[in-house]
Amino acid sequence: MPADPTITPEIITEHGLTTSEYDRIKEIIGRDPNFTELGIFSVMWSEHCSYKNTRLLLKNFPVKSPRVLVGAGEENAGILDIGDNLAISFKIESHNHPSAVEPFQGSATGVGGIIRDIFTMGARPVCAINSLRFGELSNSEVRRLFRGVVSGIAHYGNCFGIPTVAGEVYFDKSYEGNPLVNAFALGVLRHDQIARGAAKGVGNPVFYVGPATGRDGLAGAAFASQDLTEESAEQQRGAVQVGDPFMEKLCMEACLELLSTGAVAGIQDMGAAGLTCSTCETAARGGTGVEIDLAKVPQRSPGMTPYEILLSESQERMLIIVEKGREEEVKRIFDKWDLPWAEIGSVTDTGQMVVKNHGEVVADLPAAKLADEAPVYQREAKEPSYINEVGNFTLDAFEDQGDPQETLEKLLEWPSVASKNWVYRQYDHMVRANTMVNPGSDAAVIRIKADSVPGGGTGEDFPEKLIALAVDCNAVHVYLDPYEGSKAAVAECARNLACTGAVPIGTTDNLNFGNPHNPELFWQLRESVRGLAEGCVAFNAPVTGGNVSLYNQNPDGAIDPTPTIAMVGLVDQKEHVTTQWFKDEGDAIILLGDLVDSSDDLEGLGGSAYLQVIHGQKNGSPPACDLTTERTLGATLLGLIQSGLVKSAHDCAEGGFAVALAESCFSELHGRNTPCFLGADVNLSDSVDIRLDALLFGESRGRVIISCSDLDAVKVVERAKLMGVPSQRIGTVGGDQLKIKSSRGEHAWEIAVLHDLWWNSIGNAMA
Amino acid sequence: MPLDPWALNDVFQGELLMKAKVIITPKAEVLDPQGKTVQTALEQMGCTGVREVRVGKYVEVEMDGDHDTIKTKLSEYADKFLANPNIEDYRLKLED
Amino acid sequence: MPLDPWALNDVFQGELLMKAKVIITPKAEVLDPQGKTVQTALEQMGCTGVREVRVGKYVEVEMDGDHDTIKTKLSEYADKFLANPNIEDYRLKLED
Amino acid sequence: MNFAVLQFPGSNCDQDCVHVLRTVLGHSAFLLWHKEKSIGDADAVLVPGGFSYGDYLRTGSIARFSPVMNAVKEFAAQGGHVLGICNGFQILCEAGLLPGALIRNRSLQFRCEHVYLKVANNDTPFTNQIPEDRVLRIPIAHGEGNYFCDEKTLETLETNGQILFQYVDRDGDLTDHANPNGSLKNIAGISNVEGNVAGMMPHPERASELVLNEDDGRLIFESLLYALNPGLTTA
Ligand SMILES: Nc1ncnc2c1ncn2[C@@H]1O[C@H](COP(=O)(O)OP(=O)(O)O)[C@@H](O)[C@H]1O
Ligand SMILES: [Mg+2]
Repeated sequence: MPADPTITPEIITEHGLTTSEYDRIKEIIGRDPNFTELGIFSVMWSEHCSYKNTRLLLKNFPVKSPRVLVGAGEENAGILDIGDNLAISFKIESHNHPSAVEPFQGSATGVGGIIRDIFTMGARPVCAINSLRFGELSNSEVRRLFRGVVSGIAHYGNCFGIPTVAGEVYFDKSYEGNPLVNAFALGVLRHDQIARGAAKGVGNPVFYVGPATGRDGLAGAAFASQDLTEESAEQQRGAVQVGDPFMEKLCMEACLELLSTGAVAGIQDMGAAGLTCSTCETAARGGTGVEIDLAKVPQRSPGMTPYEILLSESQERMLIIVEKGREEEVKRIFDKWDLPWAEIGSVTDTGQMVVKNHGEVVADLPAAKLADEAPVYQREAKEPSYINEVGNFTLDAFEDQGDPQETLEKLLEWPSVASKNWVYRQYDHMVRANTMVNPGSDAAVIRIKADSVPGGGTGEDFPEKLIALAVDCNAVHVYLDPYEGSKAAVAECARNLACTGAVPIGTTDNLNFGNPHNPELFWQLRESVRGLAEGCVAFNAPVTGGNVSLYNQNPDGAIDPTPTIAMVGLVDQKEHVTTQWFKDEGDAIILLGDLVDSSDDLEGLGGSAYLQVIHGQKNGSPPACDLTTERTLGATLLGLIQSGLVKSAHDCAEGGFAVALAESCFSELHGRNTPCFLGADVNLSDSVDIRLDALLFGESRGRVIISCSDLDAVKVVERAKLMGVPSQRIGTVGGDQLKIKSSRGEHAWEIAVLHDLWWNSIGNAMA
Repeated sequence: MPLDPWALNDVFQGELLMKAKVIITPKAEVLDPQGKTVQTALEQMGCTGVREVRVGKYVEVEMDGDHDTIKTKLSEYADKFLANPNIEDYRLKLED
Repeated sequence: MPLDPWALNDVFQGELLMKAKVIITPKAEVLDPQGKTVQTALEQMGCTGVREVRVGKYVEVEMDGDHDTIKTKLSEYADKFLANPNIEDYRLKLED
Repeated sequence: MNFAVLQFPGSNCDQDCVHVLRTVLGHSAFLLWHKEKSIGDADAVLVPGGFSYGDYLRTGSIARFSPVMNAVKEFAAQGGHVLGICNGFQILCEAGLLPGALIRNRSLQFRCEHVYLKVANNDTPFTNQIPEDRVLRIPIAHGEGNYFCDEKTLETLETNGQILFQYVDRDGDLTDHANPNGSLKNIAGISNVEGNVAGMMPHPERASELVLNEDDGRLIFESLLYALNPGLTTA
């Protein structure tokens, strides 16, 4: 075994620690750390584990509601009460840099990591969603990453047996070389099944379960906490983590079985910073100490140093603190599932994390200080110069479109707007037999039944629950106005839930930004968090956890700031579940919300898909997002749905009114290669003072296209108005064309043609 | 389409046809869950004495050209396409 | 447990440690969608002259025992487990 | 009736089958761990979908050596009814209980979508309740569902009426477009010569309740129940 290097200023820098941080370490432990200890500090104090640059910002998020059983930051994931003694646990997490280096394994292990976070809480994972960003598909390297990431997610989720029920994918040059892979998982449990990641009970043995530790993913947390450069990527290439979903499935089943015995005092997955993070965090939470001996840790590669064993991010491993005297139960259950396990240490009362190797102490650090006393920074923020330019943008230079024919086709074909079936058909979205609304509508809906809870399905019963999920973020809008754009991301998520018949109950966010040391990028982050926080308050959907991924840049600069928002809602009754597709010939089409926001000089075209696709411009102030209006809209729509009046509901987002209307005309695929269409005949000729391009393709907020039976139309419009939501009947469902009459003329498209462009666009690009 | 072994006129038309083999294996330090699972399965079936199993891929390419050209060509494509350099090693073997 | 390359005393304890290779290929009459795709991809990338590609598996087994025992053992397991005779052929190769 | 639903490490549709049998159809069903050596008092065996042993090496190749499979073979030899779904179909082929093999989809991609199925033989324990000419709509979810067998086997399958389900389009026509994986003759499910063991790639258990938008899959379970006891009525 090679001797540890002596600590030099270079080594400290390589570990991503500043001189003052190093001084602080010395102050905390009262001496110089050895090399292993330095490694431990470096990962624990990385942005990924300590949130040192964002902790102060995150304090602004609302985190409480009567439903919150475990709040943000307390444990691996938050937990919300959903009634009848049931609860859900969910969280989103990024695996951006590993996916840039090795797309298949990077995304696969991202899924594996988030699933582990969920079952560590004692919950049975029941569905997954994801949010992805890539460069433009015309670039072959982008296609390689896209293909790899999607098949990696599919591989892990499908094999593990979790349905991937929703997601989003955008393509924009800013993500070239630095794709975003954000994976979300949700699990279900009873209130009394909540498990804790605390090392409780002095003298309790500490177990390691799962496959042997190798040199994979060495210091991945640190890697995620610096700019993605050719050098850092190269370094990481030598240490790619390989996921084993089969192993994780066994590990989950065994852990859930073990948790039900009551023999577990604490449980924690080994995610970022592996053994290091799990031991010191459990000790910190338990207010105890932990002592382990690395010689007892199963090892895959010969001659691993303590430094390597502690910092390895080998996948599918768990740390379990067992009630003393009940070791046999652990062994019996893990043997049943043919899973490797080892007793590696015990809980102490010293408050220290003591790591030995063959009896010799290699690290001896105060656990609580290590976990909780990372430095906290208030970074400098400065409004970027481009913001001014954006504010000065006007439409004067662009002539209004006389003929929208081709524009709609181009928008539907634009990969960010086009159908994502090439992606979700690779994901098993139906396993566990709970998926009521499959990918393709505004939000997914799954039911929670007896076998969704750990140990469930053996007779006992509870009323079925319906959970809706959506993930959204229009990062171009966030780039152009981080505050408004971020509010809008939350509002869009909530709107998608409302369209599906759900009331939001909680949020998890993934802040994907650039380097926080750059004041302009930090400003984006600060403004964005401000918007997100207000949004979550408005919808009474507290943040229950999330993830921060900074340093997302390529040599050309930072990515568009991308605060991915995933929101979870409850549908009260199965009759309320609503999809976006028109249902019957002759139904009335009603628009809730104003056609165009009259206070917006750009009439909704700022930052729109239309400007990007047709005019090659990523510019203009995006439409403002009024949270009160959005909340009223959501409540009204929900009321209409619950009264049984609404047959379909679809919100307007990228591509505006025309795109949303077209999407409502394409049904969910009835079966393989078998689309169903229902056309629409819409009259907007009253809107004489609005530009035609803004009318059709503007992205003003707060608009939903619904359909209802002809007889109910008047009632729906009246009720909406009564609630303070502008609303009007704009047309009728039927035929095989999409017809829009405007003050400028009549426009018509064959639905089959539009569908073909929209449905096959990504598949064709990937062929 | 499988090659008709009797259609040797390809060769007589002045071109050479060779079979190249690319053996792709997971890198030594990379986890090979498949190999591990196969190893356990072998043991459980009673196949004793197995110390390690690694599972890789075997790609057989039949192509026109002489030894050297094929070697150069295939190495290039093995590097950038057939094998994933992040997690795999490969060996190229040509007939003869 | 992975083999420690320095722990050669295994061999000195009177046992032999050998590396066996099992090459598993799709039978000629079986459609090989992977091979077909690789072939198309190679062509699209500009790798000309490819006549056929077949993709199979490569299993490397390190096990204790002498040449003959290993050969007998592994043939048995290759027959009944490592390869599926309905769709695959295999070849067994022992070091030396 | 009482069903044994096998549970291998990596099975993940086991619970779904139990749910349909118990909650939807009102029969009893139990999970049978792969290390068990007997199928107990089960009236029929279901081999569920999933990724047994991670699908490593070949789908189903390791699961078929599990101790429980010997019991299943004995049960089948005595005429007991066995239905393999998806990974279960793959396992039954590997175990030699069904002819042929399931190889990689020709798209090389996993496919999860609804497909249409034609019932090629309505007179079997797995199809007897399905009206003639009825096109079923049931989801698939697999990466290796491309059915292959040699010509001679195919001939026997055809002559003996062993082909149960074929992928068709919505109108019931056998087209290449309707074939999601490249299967020979669009084969989606087959039985053994005796007719008591069957396998199919589509997932009837995911299409047995209208809340999941489709209940055509129920007909397959109802057929099996009828075969086990024609006097039974289902919930
Ligand atoms: N990566 C993905 N995985 C699964 N489903 C996806 C993915 N990307 C998009 N979808 C699904 O496609 C549909 C359309 O997505 P999107 O255009 O983002 O919808 P919206 O604009 O309503 O938010 C949604 O049902 C979404 O869940
Ligand atoms: Mg939407």
